[in-house]
Amino acid sequence: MRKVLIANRGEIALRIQRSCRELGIQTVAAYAAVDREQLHLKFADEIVCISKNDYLCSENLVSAALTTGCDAVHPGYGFLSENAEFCRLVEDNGLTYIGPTSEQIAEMGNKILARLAFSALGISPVPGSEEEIDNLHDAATLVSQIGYPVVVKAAFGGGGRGIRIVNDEAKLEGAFSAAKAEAAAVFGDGAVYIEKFLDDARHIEVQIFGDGKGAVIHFGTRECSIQRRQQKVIEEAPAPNISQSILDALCERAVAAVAAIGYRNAGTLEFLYQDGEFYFVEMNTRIQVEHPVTEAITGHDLLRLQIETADSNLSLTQNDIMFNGSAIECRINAEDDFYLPSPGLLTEVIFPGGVGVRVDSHIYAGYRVPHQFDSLVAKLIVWDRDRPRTLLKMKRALEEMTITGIETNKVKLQNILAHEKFREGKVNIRFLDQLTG
Amino acid sequence: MRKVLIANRGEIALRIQRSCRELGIQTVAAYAAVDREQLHLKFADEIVCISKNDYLCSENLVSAALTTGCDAVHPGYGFLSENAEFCRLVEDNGLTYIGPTSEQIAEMGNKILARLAFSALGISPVPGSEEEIDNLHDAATLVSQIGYPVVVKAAFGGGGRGIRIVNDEAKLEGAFSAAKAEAAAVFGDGAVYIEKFLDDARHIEVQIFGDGKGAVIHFGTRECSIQRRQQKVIEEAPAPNISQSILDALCERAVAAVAAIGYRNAGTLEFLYQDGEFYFVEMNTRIQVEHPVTEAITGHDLLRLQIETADSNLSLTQNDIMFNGSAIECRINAEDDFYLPSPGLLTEVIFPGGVGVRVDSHIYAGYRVPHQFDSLVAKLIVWDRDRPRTLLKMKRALEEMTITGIETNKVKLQNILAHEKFREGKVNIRFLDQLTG
Amino acid sequence: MDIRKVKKLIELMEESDLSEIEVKEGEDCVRISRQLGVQTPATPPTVVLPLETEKPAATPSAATSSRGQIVHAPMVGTFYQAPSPGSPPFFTVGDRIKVGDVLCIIESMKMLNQVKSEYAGTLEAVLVLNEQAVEFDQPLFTIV
Amino acid sequence: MDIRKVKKLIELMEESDLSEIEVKEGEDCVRISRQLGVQTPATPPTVVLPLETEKPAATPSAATSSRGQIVHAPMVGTFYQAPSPGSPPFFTVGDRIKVGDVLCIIESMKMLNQVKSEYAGTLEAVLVLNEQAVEFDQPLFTIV
Repeated sequence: MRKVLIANRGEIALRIQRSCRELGIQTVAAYAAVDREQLHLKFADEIVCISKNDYLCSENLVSAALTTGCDAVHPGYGFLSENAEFCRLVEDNGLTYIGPTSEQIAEMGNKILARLAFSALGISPVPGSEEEIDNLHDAATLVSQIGYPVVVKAAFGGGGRGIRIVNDEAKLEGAFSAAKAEAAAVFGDGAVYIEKFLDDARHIEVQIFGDGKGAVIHFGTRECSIQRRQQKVIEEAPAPNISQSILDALCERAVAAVAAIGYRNAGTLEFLYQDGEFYFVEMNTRIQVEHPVTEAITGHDLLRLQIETADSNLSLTQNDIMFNGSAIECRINAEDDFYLPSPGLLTEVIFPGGVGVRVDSHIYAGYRVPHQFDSLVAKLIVWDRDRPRTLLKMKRALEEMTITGIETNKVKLQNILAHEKFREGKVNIRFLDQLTG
Repeated sequence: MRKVLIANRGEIALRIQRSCRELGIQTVAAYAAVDREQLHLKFADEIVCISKNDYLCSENLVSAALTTGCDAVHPGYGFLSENAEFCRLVEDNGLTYIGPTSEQIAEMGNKILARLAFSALGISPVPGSEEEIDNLHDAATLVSQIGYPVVVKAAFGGGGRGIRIVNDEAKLEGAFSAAKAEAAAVFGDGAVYIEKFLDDARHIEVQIFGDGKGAVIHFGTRECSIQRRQQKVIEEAPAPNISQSILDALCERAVAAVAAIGYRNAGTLEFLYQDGEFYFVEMNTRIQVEHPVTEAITGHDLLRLQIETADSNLSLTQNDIMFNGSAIECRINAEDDFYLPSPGLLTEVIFPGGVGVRVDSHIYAGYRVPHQFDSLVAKLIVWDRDRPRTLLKMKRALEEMTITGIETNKVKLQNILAHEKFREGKVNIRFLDQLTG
Repeated sequence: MDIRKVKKLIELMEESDLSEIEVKEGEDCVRISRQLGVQTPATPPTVVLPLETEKPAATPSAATSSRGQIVHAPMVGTFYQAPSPGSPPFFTVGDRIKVGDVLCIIESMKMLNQVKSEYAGTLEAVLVLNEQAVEFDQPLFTIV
Repeated sequence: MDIRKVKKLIELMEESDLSEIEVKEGEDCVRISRQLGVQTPATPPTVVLPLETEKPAATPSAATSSRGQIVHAPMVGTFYQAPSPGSPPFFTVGDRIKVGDVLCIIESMKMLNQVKSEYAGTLEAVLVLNEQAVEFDQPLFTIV
């Protein structure tokens, strides 16, 4: 690989830029016109404007890769990163897609198929329907088997959209129609399925890596239960308060299943964990926002590995992956006290530093946070030898985090970190929504 | 320990502040009036002005600790950190000195005594005099035994002052008088001694830690051969191109010797390495600028350990110290192309980030670098799994390092990193002076 | 005027709190200004006055925008001024343009996309070179 | 035109309160201007003396400095207004002060250090409380 098109923006674009540079690979930064002041554009070898204010223009992205002589495309996360058509367009134009194959993206993008596939491989999904539920009668029949509460989900969903929780029969019809309508509107396909709603579950995920030829390794677990409306806010590795042997067994099952489908590149299996059982939810076929906590406890650069694995075999075996200490990531968002976006000009930006502290961010004093995109402005990742020390370090680092000119969720993060339940590692995915109402 | 006075400035003051905060210890930042805008003052619990523009006023520092109710003092490095009288003043006022005892500082501060002490413990010093050389006749006699070139050094010296290299007999008299005069002027004591000058030596040092009761562990080696006029510029851990068994043996000998003197807290044994032999030079009785490279390869916070060890036993044994990967530190100095200081207002400060990158710095956009102090404005430390990867990462990180408003040594650092000899780890302590003339 | 000198001047300006720099060297003149209070030091200053910049063709567009119409690239790709290799260009400077005339072709992933004029007038300038890669919204032609 | 000359001019300007500099050398000309009063985000606030910002007690000193003399703490320690506990203070507001009079004691590491007046006049204000910790150069008294 010689030259990579970065088909994303913000911190992940800078992240990709950095790993390419360290590998001696040239970069072409694709950018929307409103994003001209992004930090990674200063370090890229070439830059190409591909739109006014979005990163969804597949043709312009691929064309930019071709006209600048790139041989590969990195999609980052979000935007087109789980879009099988974009991946196929990249493949069809003779470029290397840094990620799985378009078939793998398509299969895992259909949550119903993904549930079936993993179920067949011995990974139990959350109890629920085995196929699309396309009428209220079938919905009622299924619910009579699994019992309330249930959740109606879009088959092609993501990002917390097209989801309805139903607590009793009176609400089923309305929720079913609403979920179908939202699925059709947002994802272009009204297919939905129904799962048991686990009301005291933790979100635990397994980071895996495959070479597309059956070799698969894992990088351990992450806990991402601190979510607001299905959006992760704080993540950590490894998942606390679960015995190592149970986590090891989970990772081994995940590796076996992913090996069976010949998966290529980075992927994440998301599980709900309740009453001692893990239930498969979905597989993300891309690098994730929270990957740095895994890097912190393993010492491996997952972006680098994505690039290396895109056009050659895995250079690592499971024995090369050692786990050490505890890491936490806080997502610093440009938002006000009411979770509304807070774009604007940054007048002061001073990041925390010191041993075990990492900040991944594209912002700097004088940068204007645009209103068109996601509110993530920085990821603060800290590592220490054990979880109590890591919590203290995160507290210290958050105090130092200075961003003025916009509002951020810093105080909200501090409140979560100070919460007894969080400190004890005894939270579930409803913790934050219950805390904030 | 409840409250610590930080008797220093700049990045190390911030470093101390951070470790105290993570341990739940309050801090009092002592500052000179010209230093009011330093970053760590924003995070300290209390701040006390102790002088107009220096950090050498022992009485004001101790008095500040007493009036604010501190129970300990951290001296940092430089300034009073190796001043036995300051340490004694701290002790006499019932405060904990975070470092060795005043007797240990005094003994190691006299380089002639230190050479004798370690020689008696089986650590051979650089060949040379066993006592002060106070007349030219004795100097000539000694040199006739060890042969030219030799180096005349101040017994109480440090920081590269009071040192004269002599290549032949004709220069001995002049160099001897000049070194004595400089020693008397700079260190208040004209005592000098003479060592063989090793002309192809590398600077290798061993980080040790003792509890004052005979328990001592080491944290491996560092290579600091990249020096300009005895000032370190780039440091790394571990020392490259020396077999692990040789380095292990060195560390074990260092531990045994330091244990024999009952040394307390952090210390560094500096060696010259030439023709397969290590020669003891001196022991530094404080934390060093380059300690982060050791933190990077061991995962231990040495400042935290300094604080923890100051009033209790070592909580670690040698088996707790694991070594992993390779780390390099670049000192970013405010200086122009001719090594002249470049103080001034910082208009833009953007630090590199990402996996394995650490920046320890007290500067930020809008900060004015004062002209009164050392030119160090930031330490850039990178870690990766092996030295070649670490070199590539440092190259990437240096490219990203953006400091405008003053001049820095960034380009000079880049040139060193690009030099074949440095990349191969084949440098000696004369490398940089020979490169730059 | 060396473009590097202009670049250096812009850097100097960005590092300072200046609102304007003007440099005359004999016939040559550069004036660089920015609105403080609106823009910030980190944002690059506006460069006014026609001078030779790195993308020689792109800058005149700014100068002529007040009196002409600019045709921008609607997509990313390779710019072709003629319907096929060896053919004469669709239009050359001075030609009359009607609304709907094909001005050029942009090749994007083997697809040849015609770019048609939304304006009528005279082709005043072609701002990119034949077979040059163009980015989204890059000025291609001015029509007056 | 040497770019270093422009840089030097900018530096000169930044050190001054000028809004415009214009230099002509034969054919060559440089003009540099800035909008004063517009504060740029990256520029720090004007440098204020630390003691005047943080310590409420110190603020009066600034106000009175134009018409009186300020006695500053020569060391860090604990301020005592009287020679011993229970004794009356050395001086109270309104008293006449001669050069060399002991104004207060600062205790530093069990040592009692007398602070003597370098000024003659009337004690206008005592700026710190008895037994308060004082830092280096902290204003203690004003004498008019």
